Amino acid sequence: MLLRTQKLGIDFGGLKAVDAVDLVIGAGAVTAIIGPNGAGKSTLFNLLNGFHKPTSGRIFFEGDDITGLPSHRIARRGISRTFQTTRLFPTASALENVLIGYRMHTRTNLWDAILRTPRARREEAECRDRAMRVLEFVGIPELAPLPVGSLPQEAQKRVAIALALVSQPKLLLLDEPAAGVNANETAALAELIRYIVSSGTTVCLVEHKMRMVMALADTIIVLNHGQKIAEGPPDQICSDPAVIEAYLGGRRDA
Amino acid sequence: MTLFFQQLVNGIALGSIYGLVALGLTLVYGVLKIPNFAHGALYMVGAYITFVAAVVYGMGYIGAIAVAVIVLAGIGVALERVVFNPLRHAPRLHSMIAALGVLLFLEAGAQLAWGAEFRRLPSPFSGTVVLFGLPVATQRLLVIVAAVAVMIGLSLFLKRTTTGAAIEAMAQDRAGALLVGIDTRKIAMLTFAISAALAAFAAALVAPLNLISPTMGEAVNLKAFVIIILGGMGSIPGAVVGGYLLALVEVLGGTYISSSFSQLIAFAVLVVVLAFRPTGLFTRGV
Amino acid sequence: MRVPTTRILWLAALLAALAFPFLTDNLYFLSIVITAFITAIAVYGLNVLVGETGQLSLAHAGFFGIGAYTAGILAVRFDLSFWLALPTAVAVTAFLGFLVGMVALRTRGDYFAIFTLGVGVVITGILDLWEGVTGGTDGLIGVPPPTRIGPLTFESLEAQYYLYLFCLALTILAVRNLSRSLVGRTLLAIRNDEHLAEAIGINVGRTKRLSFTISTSLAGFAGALYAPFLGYLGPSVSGLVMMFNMLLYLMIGGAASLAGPLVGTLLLMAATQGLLAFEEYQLLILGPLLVLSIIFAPTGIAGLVNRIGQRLSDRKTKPGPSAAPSSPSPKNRARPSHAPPHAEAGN
Amino acid sequence: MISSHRLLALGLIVVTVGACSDEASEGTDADGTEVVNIGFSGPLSGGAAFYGQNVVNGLTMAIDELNQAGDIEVNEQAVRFELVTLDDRYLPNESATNVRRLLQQSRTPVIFVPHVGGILAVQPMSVRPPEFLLSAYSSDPRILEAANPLTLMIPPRYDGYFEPFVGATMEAYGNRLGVLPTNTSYGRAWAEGVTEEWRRQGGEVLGDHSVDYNTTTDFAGPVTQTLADAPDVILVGGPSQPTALIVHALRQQGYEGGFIVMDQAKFEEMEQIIPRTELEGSVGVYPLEAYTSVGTVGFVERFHEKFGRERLPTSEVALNYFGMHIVAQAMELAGTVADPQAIRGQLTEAARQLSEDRKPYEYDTVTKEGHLTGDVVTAFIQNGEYTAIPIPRRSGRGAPVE
Repeated sequence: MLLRTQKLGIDFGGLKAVDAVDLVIGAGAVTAIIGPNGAGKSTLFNLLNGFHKPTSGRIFFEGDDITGLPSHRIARRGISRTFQTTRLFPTASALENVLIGYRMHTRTNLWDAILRTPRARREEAECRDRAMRVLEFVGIPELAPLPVGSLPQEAQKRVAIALALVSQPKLLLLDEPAAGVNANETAALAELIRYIVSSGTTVCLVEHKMRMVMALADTIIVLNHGQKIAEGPPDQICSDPAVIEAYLGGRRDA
Repeated sequence: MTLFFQQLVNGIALGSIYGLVALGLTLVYGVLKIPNFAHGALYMVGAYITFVAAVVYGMGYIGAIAVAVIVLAGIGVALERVVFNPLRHAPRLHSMIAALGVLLFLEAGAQLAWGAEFRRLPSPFSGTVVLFGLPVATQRLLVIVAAVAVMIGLSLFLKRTTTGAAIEAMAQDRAGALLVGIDTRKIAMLTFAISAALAAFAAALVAPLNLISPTMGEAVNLKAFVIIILGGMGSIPGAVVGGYLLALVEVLGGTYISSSFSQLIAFAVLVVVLAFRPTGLFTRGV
Repeated sequence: MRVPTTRILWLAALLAALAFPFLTDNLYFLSIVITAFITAIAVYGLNVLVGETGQLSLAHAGFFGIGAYTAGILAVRFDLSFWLALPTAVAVTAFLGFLVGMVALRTRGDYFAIFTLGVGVVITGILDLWEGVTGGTDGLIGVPPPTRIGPLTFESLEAQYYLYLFCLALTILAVRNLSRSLVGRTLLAIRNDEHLAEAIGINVGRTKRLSFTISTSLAGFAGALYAPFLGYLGPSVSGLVMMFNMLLYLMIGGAASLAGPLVGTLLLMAATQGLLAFEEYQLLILGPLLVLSIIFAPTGIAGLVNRIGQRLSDRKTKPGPSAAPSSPSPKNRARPSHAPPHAEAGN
Repeated sequence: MISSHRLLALGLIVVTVGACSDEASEGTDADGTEVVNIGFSGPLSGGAAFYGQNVVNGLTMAIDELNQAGDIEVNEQAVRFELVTLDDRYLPNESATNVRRLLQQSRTPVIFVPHVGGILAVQPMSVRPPEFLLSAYSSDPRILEAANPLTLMIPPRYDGYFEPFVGATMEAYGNRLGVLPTNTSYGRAWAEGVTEEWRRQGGEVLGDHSVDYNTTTDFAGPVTQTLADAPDVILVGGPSQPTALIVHALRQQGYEGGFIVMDQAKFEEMEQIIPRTELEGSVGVYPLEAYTSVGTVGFVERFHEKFGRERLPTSEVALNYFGMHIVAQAMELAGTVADPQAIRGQLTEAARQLSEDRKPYEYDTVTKEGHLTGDVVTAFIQNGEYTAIPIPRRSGRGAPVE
């Protein structure tokens, strides 16, 4: 068990976006979080990586209580994430976008930077090296020198994943990694996720594409109106009446 | 005690002006997310147009106000089209800097057109009335009554008409407004028109109490920013309440602390408030 | 092959700057260029915060004023040597910048801009009203020129010119090293997306405070050089006009570029001095110029030059068969043998 | 990076070499007549632009007269004057830059600066080569305290006004003084001087309510405060127009006492905004148009011919006009247009010799300290008429003559 939450909840001015959720993310597995629109999936991610401070409940990572830590400290503990919409620096190259992800493992300070000390140069080279290796890992080493803005959608997704991976996280949170890419590319991204897990990083993802989720996830957690309504392996979730009700009901509303 | 009540009236009159100017500023901010640093310059131009219409063309005071309001609405639209619309997808920083450019242009332009000397706008309401035993300048009363009427009118317009509702919708969510079929282009222009017209109206009301000069808008502009920050940027009741609050703090602070520092009070309040509430007084933190 | 070109350009600029006093005996030109050098240092400071970190501070001129007044007051009232007053002024400005930054950076975006606007007004107000120390509206009179150090004296304007040129060169070198380093990339990451930066483990709050402090230190450094050069200080050195000018120089020169602040400052200072006949209506031209440049050339002169340079070099490299196409499709490209399994799955 | 370090080293070497270089330059000539540039650095934009324009008008008028008459000859050569104006937006640091520019670009032997900040900022520059004569238009006594040998201070110093102003108003209205001047250091210095004198003459000084006349949106607040103490006389002053408004607001709230009006505000300009009845009981600078001497009448007439009837010939126009004529006369007497020391040396004689029609005021002396003085007259408005109050002459640097 890598991460565990206990009665985790947050409310925005009376609206309970996430309500007393208990969940467990097992090490080395793929956990998927699904649910209809507005179920609180992204808010849950924001709680896990510290963007939002929970109004109730606790979060434990590797047994330590990380509730209320600022997100950069949570990132340093080994939780990394991507965003629904890829937020990259369009005019910088893929390599330059990715290398900053290793920044938290470096110690270059202002004086190192201004005086270009050996440490500054060594760490810069190290960052570049790590970034290049991760770009190779996600399968796009040849795109390293190109500006990210000129890359196709799927390649940008890979750059974003590379950026999240370069810090060598223990847990990778992927927020709709396959949004906006076609079926072929979705399959390729699913392969990449499997490859990431096989190399030792635990993955938790929020995703709408059910076929991808079913094929990929070891455990699925279903949220509705901020509450966890089901949890289990894919085949069990498929036949869960509460889940079917939530999805059909949700669709009717929309 | 008389001093207190007299100062209260003065504060309310000043607050009415602050409120009107801040309203225009907060409207543009709320709808278009532009901190319009040129707003004070629009106020200044409004005063000059009133002056020209009243003194040069010999229109009545009321007629001159109407002319100024209409002309400034036009200038507001032009500003939106020429400057801010092309920048709507650019980083926020760019609109802010462009607004600074507009501010300097308008000030220099006013000096070219009307000279640097102080101008005085005569008002037919130059007398004094006695109110509960206090002598109050009629013009000051006019300021209060007219400003309150316009504030009420504006809020009715925003709440009760479909156009007003469209403005509010766009303030909430521009993309969403576009989806439900609101002509965001038209609303953006309208917002600027209303904002500039409000500035002109405020300037025309206050001009007979003070002097008109190319730099008259600078102090008011800074104060208006303080007000909308305090009131919550984009909040309409916030601008009105903030306007009165700041004016009262200034006038009473000037009375009971030191008049020298009264012009700095606004900024000191701003700095202190934001230090404790980084998103303003009346906004709910997210 | 563009890096050497850039270096040659910088070298040429430096040589020209070194030769300048020999080419003219006009002290007025010299003093304008010196003013531009000093202002450019402050603009480089503004660039760190606005250009690279993406935070619009309108208190920059205020910190310029604090640096200038600290150096001026130390020299006038305490007879402190320039070489002690200068570092003290920088330290004082940096410290105040750090304190203000702690509070100011709790706000974000537009709030930050307006908050710093308020800070700027308060600083000017204090310089104006604290008569006993600052000299009030009349200002501080009789700040002596830089005192001698070793064999070097700075009585003549030419000598001062080289001193200020040296300071500017030092600033550019430091800023260049900074922006190319991991620290500089960290700033850029924040400008690009604060949330993303936070999510990859960057302490955004601390880094922004660092950026703010660097920026104010440079403003203080420039201010502390300005005081002995001019010999006189008034509260307006920290005022809104100064603030606007710095912003104008930065945006027209090109934010987030190395040459931008210098090019913008030199060019616009020369232009404003050239608009002699239109003295009173300069702003009638500069205002719209700023608006137009924001709309049509948001990256400033440096951005334009870069774009042209890129296009030229693109044209040169395009015919080559080995050049990378501008929008490659990853699927068609050969993958290294150790590629992850999805490469096959994708086809 | 190695190259950068080398370059910096090279730069340092050049610093030492460059520091030794020298410059030399000489005056310019035109065909037949010699052209002499007269410098001006003052506010031509921003809040004080109108004031600056008035000063420029005074100088232009004098220069046009001199050029038209063509009667200034220096060393038997005809001289033509040209005015070079630079805007400093009332900012002393800009004045310093402008002065450098005037000296280098236009080689001006004389520079007019009409505000005390700018004057104090550039005074030290006047004695460094290239030297120049600083024509200072501000009534602040600190200009003389600097003991600068190349300054000509044109207007009467304001501290001479305190005693007669206080005496007249206290006698006429009573001994409670309200304080409501503008909040500049100039205004504060005035307030300090007047309140000190007021106490010395046995009066009571009420609360200080000075406000910034330029940035205050509505004066009602401080006006109400001042009146709450029931003053008999109120000290006001700043630019004429806002001063008039303050007087108006005070009258509107029922005030019936007198005013001490700082010399920055001019009655004739105030009367364009408010009726004279509201100024009843005010002491201040005597309006130029009320003078009846030949020089003044002629000046006023020529001014209106040149600039139209709506514009007012205020004292800043007249005194700078006057100053320019004295400087030109001194150049003729000194036999040089380029040596500020020599010109300065002839100022006293020039002021004495200047023909009556070029003297809008009865000032006839330039003191050792470089101050233009003479019989200064101020005005007390009583029963709607200007009554003259003479100011005693000063002898030298000390206190007013007793």
